[in-house]
Amino acid sequence: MVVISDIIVQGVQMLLVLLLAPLLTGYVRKIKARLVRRQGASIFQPYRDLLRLLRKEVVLAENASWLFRVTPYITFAAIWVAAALVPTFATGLLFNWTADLIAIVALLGSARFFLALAGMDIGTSFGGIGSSREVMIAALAEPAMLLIVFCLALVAGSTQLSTVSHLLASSYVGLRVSLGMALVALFMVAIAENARIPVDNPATHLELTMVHEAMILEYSGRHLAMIELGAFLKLLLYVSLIACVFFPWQIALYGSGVLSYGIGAGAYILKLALAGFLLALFETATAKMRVFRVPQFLGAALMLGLLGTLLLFVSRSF
Amino acid sequence: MQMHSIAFDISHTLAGGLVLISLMMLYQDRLYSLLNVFALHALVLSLSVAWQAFIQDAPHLYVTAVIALVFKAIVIPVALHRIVKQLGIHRDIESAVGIGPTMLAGMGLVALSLVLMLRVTSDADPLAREDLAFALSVVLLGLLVMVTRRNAVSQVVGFMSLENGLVLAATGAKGMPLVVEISVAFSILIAFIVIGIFLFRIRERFDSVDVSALDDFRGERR
Amino acid sequence: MNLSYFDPVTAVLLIPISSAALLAALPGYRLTARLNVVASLTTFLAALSLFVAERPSPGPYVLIDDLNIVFIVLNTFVGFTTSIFSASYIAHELETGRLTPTYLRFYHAMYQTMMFGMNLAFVSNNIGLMWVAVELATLTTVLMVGIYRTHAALEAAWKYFILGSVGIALALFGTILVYMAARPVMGEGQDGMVWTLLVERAANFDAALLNVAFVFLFLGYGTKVGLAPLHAWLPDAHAEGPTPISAVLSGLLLNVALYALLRFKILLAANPASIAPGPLMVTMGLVSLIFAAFMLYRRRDIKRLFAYSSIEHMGIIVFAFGMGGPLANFAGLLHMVMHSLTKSAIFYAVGHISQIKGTQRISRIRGLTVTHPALGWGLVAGVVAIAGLPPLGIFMSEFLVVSSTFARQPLLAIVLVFGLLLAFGALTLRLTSVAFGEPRGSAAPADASYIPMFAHLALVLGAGIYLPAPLVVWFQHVAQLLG
Amino acid sequence: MSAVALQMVCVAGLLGLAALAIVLGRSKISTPVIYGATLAVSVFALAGALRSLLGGAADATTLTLPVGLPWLGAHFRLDALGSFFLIVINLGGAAASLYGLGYGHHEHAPHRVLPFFPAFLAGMNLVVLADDAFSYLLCWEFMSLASWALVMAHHREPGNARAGYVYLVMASFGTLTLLLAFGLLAGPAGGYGFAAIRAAQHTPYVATLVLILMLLGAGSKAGLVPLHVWLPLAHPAAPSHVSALMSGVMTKVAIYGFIRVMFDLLGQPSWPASVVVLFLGSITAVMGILYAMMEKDLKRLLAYSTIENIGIVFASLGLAMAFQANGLKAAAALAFTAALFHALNHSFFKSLLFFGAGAVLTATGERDMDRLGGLIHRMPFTSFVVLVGCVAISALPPFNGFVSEWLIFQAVLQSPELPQWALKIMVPAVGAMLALAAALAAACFVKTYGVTFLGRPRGTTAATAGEVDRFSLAAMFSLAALCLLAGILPGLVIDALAPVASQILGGRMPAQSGQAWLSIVPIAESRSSYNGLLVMVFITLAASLAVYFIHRLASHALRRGPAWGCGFSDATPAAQYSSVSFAQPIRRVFGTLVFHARDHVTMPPPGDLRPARLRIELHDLVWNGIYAPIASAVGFSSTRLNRLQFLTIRRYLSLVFATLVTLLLVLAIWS
Repeated sequence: MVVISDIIVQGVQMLLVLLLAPLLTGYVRKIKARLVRRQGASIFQPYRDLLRLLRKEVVLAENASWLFRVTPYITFAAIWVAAALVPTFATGLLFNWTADLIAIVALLGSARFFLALAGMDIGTSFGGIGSSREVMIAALAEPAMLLIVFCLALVAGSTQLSTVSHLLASSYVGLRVSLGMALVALFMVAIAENARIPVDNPATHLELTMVHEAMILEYSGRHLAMIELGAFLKLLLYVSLIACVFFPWQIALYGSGVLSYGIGAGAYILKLALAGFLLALFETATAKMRVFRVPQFLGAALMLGLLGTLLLFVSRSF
Repeated sequence: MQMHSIAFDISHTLAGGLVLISLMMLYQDRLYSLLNVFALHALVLSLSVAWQAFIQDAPHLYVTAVIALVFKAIVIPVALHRIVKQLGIHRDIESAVGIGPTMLAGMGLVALSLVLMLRVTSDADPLAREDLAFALSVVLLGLLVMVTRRNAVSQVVGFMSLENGLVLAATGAKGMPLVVEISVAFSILIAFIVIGIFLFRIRERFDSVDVSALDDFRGERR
Repeated sequence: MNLSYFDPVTAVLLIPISSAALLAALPGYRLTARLNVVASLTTFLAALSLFVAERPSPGPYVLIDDLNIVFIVLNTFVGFTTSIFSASYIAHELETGRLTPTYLRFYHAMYQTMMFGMNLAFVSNNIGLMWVAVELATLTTVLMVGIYRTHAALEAAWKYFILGSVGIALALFGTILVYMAARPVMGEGQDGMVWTLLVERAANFDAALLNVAFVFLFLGYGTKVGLAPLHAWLPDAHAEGPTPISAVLSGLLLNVALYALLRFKILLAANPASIAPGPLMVTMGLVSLIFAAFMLYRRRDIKRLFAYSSIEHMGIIVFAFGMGGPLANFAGLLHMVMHSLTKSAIFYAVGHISQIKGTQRISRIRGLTVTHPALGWGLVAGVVAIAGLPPLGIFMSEFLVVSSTFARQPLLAIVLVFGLLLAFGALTLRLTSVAFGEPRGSAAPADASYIPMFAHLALVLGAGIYLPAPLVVWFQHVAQLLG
Repeated sequence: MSAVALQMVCVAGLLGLAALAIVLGRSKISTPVIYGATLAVSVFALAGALRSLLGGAADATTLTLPVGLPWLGAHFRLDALGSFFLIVINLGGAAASLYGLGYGHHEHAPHRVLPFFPAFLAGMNLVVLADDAFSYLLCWEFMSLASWALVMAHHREPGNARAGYVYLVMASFGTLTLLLAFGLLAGPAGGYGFAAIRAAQHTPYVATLVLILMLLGAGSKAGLVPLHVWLPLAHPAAPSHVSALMSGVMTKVAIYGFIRVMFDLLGQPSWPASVVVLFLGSITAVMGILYAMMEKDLKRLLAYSTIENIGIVFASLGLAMAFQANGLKAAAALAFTAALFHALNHSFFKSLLFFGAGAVLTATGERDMDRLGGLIHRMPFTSFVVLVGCVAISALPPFNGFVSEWLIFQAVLQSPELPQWALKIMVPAVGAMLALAAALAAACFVKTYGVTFLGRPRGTTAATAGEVDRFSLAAMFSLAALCLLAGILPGLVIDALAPVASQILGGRMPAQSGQAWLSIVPIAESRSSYNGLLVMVFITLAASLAVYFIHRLASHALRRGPAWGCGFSDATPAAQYSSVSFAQPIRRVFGTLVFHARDHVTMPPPGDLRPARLRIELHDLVWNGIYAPIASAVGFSSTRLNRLQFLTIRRYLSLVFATLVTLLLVLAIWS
């Protein structure tokens, strides 16, 4: 019985993220458009894009290898699994213990790995630009991410997201400087990982400034759809990660009733909306930076993470 | 006892004389005079050896004395004279180190040998002790001559005076076996050297017939 | 000869000297070469019989004890293998006309005389006699170094001769001093020079005299051991003489001088009041090691290279004996034996190589393992051994020296290791250029005699892995003897 | 027959094979015979080692042979630690032999490889088995010597002679330092047996010295920065299956030596020591992978990445030391197990990758990645397994590389338990360094795989390459399978490693076999857990689900056309991103600091048809800073001293004279 419900909850979450992901992106785009006084496309535009892409034929470069064709699915799968493991509206999901936060980061890493390979596969210089810059950014983002994880683990005594949010939600941890730092750092990392302004511009059409877009330049049709969906999922994942770790309010604790699940879901939607709005606000407020300013940006995140950790030691030692 | 002290004095004088002559060698700056001084050196040596033979009544030492007299005091110097003539070695010795420093060094060496030998507990009979002190200084002075003189002939002379020191020590050591054999062996050695000098036409130094060829034949700069 | 009257000691002395006379008389190359081999073999067998034959009680002139048996057997063995090598080597020299039959006759006679001199030095119980024997051996080698009559050879011989004679003189003076120190105790005459008696009563000798004596002996015999800075004669003598002589020089003559040193070290050790010779030997050993190691880097002549490596190893050995103690002494003995075998093996290889390539210049010899696999790999094995790599014998001795030293004198051990590494670097640098790479120089097939080289290497390998227990016990005993 | 005796028999067999190889020489049959036999022996030894590790290897078996040091004899011992490393060695050996069965046919000088290959394996086995200082060092140096001979196998190729030389000198340096260490441990009495050393009490002074010496000795063999310089020269110079052995296995033997001495012989480690090890390890990890990132030679890149992995292992060992020094058994066991696990994994995927490099080499004759490309079309199987290797070494789930790194991070997360402030503050930084190294590794292997196998061929040889023989493929596939298995069933490996940990540390990780769904739990489930199997299953499910729906709903239409590339479709293959250009962003970020990297662009004036040129200068600071000065110092002093060769006899005499007078003076003054 319990197992059944667990499976149901897990399944609900997986579907939920899959469905909500494009919506979030569309929502963010909409807000951005409104903030610059444009009408903007409807927030359901991403769904339409996906469907259109799915209907279109795939144009494949002559020397594209099997890897190029497999990558979209692998990427999508990895990100989806990762997203499914992050508690969104409820903790104690059935498969939470299959992977902790580090593993989730690593899953995203493997998605990126294959995408970067795909960028190299056709053998155009743009793919190379994209891949090389993507891996550079990732190389800087991952240590920062690990330090954030470290900071959280010090507070919650675990890297198990479910446990973390459970703990932060239930017991009163108190407001900590280092958590704040970790939040800022995580936000910066999320910006970088999701190729948002100021690190990268998802909507750019100037190739030389592209990172993520350049990498997938050769993709079309259903492959592109998969990749796009993956990107949407990734954004959602990071938002819900921030939400479940730092703002776990009203998240349904394991084994609580259907009602609380409903409340959790509602709260989750609200969080998404808020986060999306803030993201859009931030993006419109800032300008894209040069690629080689990114290291400083992420270096700052790294420093924040380290500082947070050390501060924790200090505060713990008393 | 009386006899002993006289014996002691005489042999002491002779040995001291050897040291003195070695020092004289140090400040010779002409080949012929050096050779003459060396002849004198050998003569004094033979005298002291003979005296040792007398007081130790060890007749075999007379052989050594005779060898010293005939071979070193007469044959070798003459031979060297002729070599100098034949090879046309110019007469004055150019020394690596100036005469003055050499003399000082010589003094220092004598002092050193005295210091070393006077540590010897005197139950070794004084005669032997003094003798050894002088012998040691003669040896060191001989080496000094070899080291400071650039000229082959004078280096031979230095070596021979060194060897005189050895003979002095050997004969001073009462009842030491093989002394004669050793002196003979050394005379042969010296003969070899002299012949070698003559054979290889060595003018300036022991090293080589001509200086320029020197480096080639270290096999390294070929 | 009737075995009951067979006396190994006389045999070891008599066979070489008589065959020397014979060889001087006999004409013809083949015969003399063969005879040379036979004589060396019989000498070796006689030396082996020293084990079984009951030892003569130490007389005024002859002494057989554990220490010198090691040396004698090693000496005669290497003499034997070298004579085999020399046969094939000299044949080639005759073809190329570098040597004429008359000189050859002289050569073989001298070879045996040298063996005689060395054996005499080993067996002699009388320090005067030992001195005479060492000098005899030296003079014969002088003559053989100069045998090619080339300017270089003559010069090398001359240098060897002069420095040698000075060494002779110093050693003799030391000997006299020892006698003087002994006389008050031993009384006059023969006894004052008989080593066994000296050691028995050394405790009452005059310490100050003994000290001075040891300084002279150390320098005198040290000149022959080739300790820096007394080494000057050694590289040229090795490089310019015939290669068998280089092998004998490195493998044997150095040991003779070393043996003399050890005898006097024991003598000094027996006298508590005298200075300990250890520090002196350790210092000189390290100086020689490091100096030779540096010199190895600039060598262009392959024989000179290995001559310097001999200096280096003599340094190690003297260091080990200077450190003293059972482990270090054992290591020193082992190292000496291994070095003799290895170094002569290397010279066998080098001799053939330089004959084939017609040069001793390292830069003109390349890729030996390609053109002459046997010689090339033999050389590689030899250098690997001499550089102290396992599983060959020298590794064991170096292991013992270094580890035992580090526990007692860390700083010394570090200096030692530094020197070892330095020498290793130089040797392997040359090895890689000579044995590997694009072949250079003539690839003519070698009519070489590989048996001696590989026999030595096999022995070294065996010793590195397994030392027979009796040998070990015996070495340990000798090590205790050395104090 | 005791386990150790069994192993010794295998070793004897290997040595016999070496002798046989010498006898066979260049004959045709020698290659299959030797490699086949080594394969058989290695598998046999592997089985024995597995049995002794899994079948309660807590009780060590010993064997004494009457060889080696006479009064000591050669002691051999097989315990849990030894068994584990024997597994690593013989697994690598078996794989290399299998690979060699095919690869060996392309060998133009088999008589220079075949005798030393079994000898090398034997040497490595012996090092692990040796139980006294002398035999240990003897086997250690024998191993180095055999591998040196293998490095010199292709001695005619330019640079190999130098590689061999540097390798040999560094190896001998390492051996001498180990020799000093053992001399110190054995003490003046010369108790060289490991049992005696274990029993003896060691003062902190000794412990410190031994740590330094071990870091120098074992570190130089393992390739710790700055002692790594020989590694990227020597490993690529050898034939590829030997490179695999050297990188994948021999470095592990060095790690074994470090563990044996620091954890086993020396007893309780001290925490300052762990600081040193942590520092060196993390520096090595980052430096190694940065070097690799800058490299364009395929095999040398792999060698540098070996340095990185060694750094990771050492950092993890440092953690273990830190925990052990503070008596935190569980955490120590975690870090230690992670280290061993990573060592094992590295032996898997590094061998695999070197095999792949060898396959590329045989197919194209190229090691320079910038002349390769597009091999995925020509060598499908090779490129597939190499992809597996790249994913594994980049520490990405669900493969094995990730698991060990995950365990290491878990150990890092235990650092708050440590009382010392230095460690508290250091360990997170080390964790960040390791994460950086892992991310850079991913970047590096994207570059490696992307440039070598993807894109369009940059040269004719790459365009006409063909798939390699089936033995090589078999070896590579088996290793790839192992990478996956160890990744999805890590619990088994961890449990297998438990006896080692408990033998060395006296503590172990919680048993994983009991966990539901075969997931692994380093400390407690509430803390953290990972389940490779389920992740694997989920990904496959999700992917297949996606595929299914896509193919149900979406259009199947597919058209091949020229690459778009924003219009530059007909660009020449030379216009692709090369390894150098791929590394450019990371070079911009790290290179200026680490390599003093400078890019010089010479842009011709407008209208000039000459191509623009980009010149990149990199400086190996370690070499320029440490080794070049030493070399020049030696050269200088030897040149100076060499003047003594050219003196006149009179000068020589004065040397003698001076010595005499000095000694006499000393005598006069002292005595």
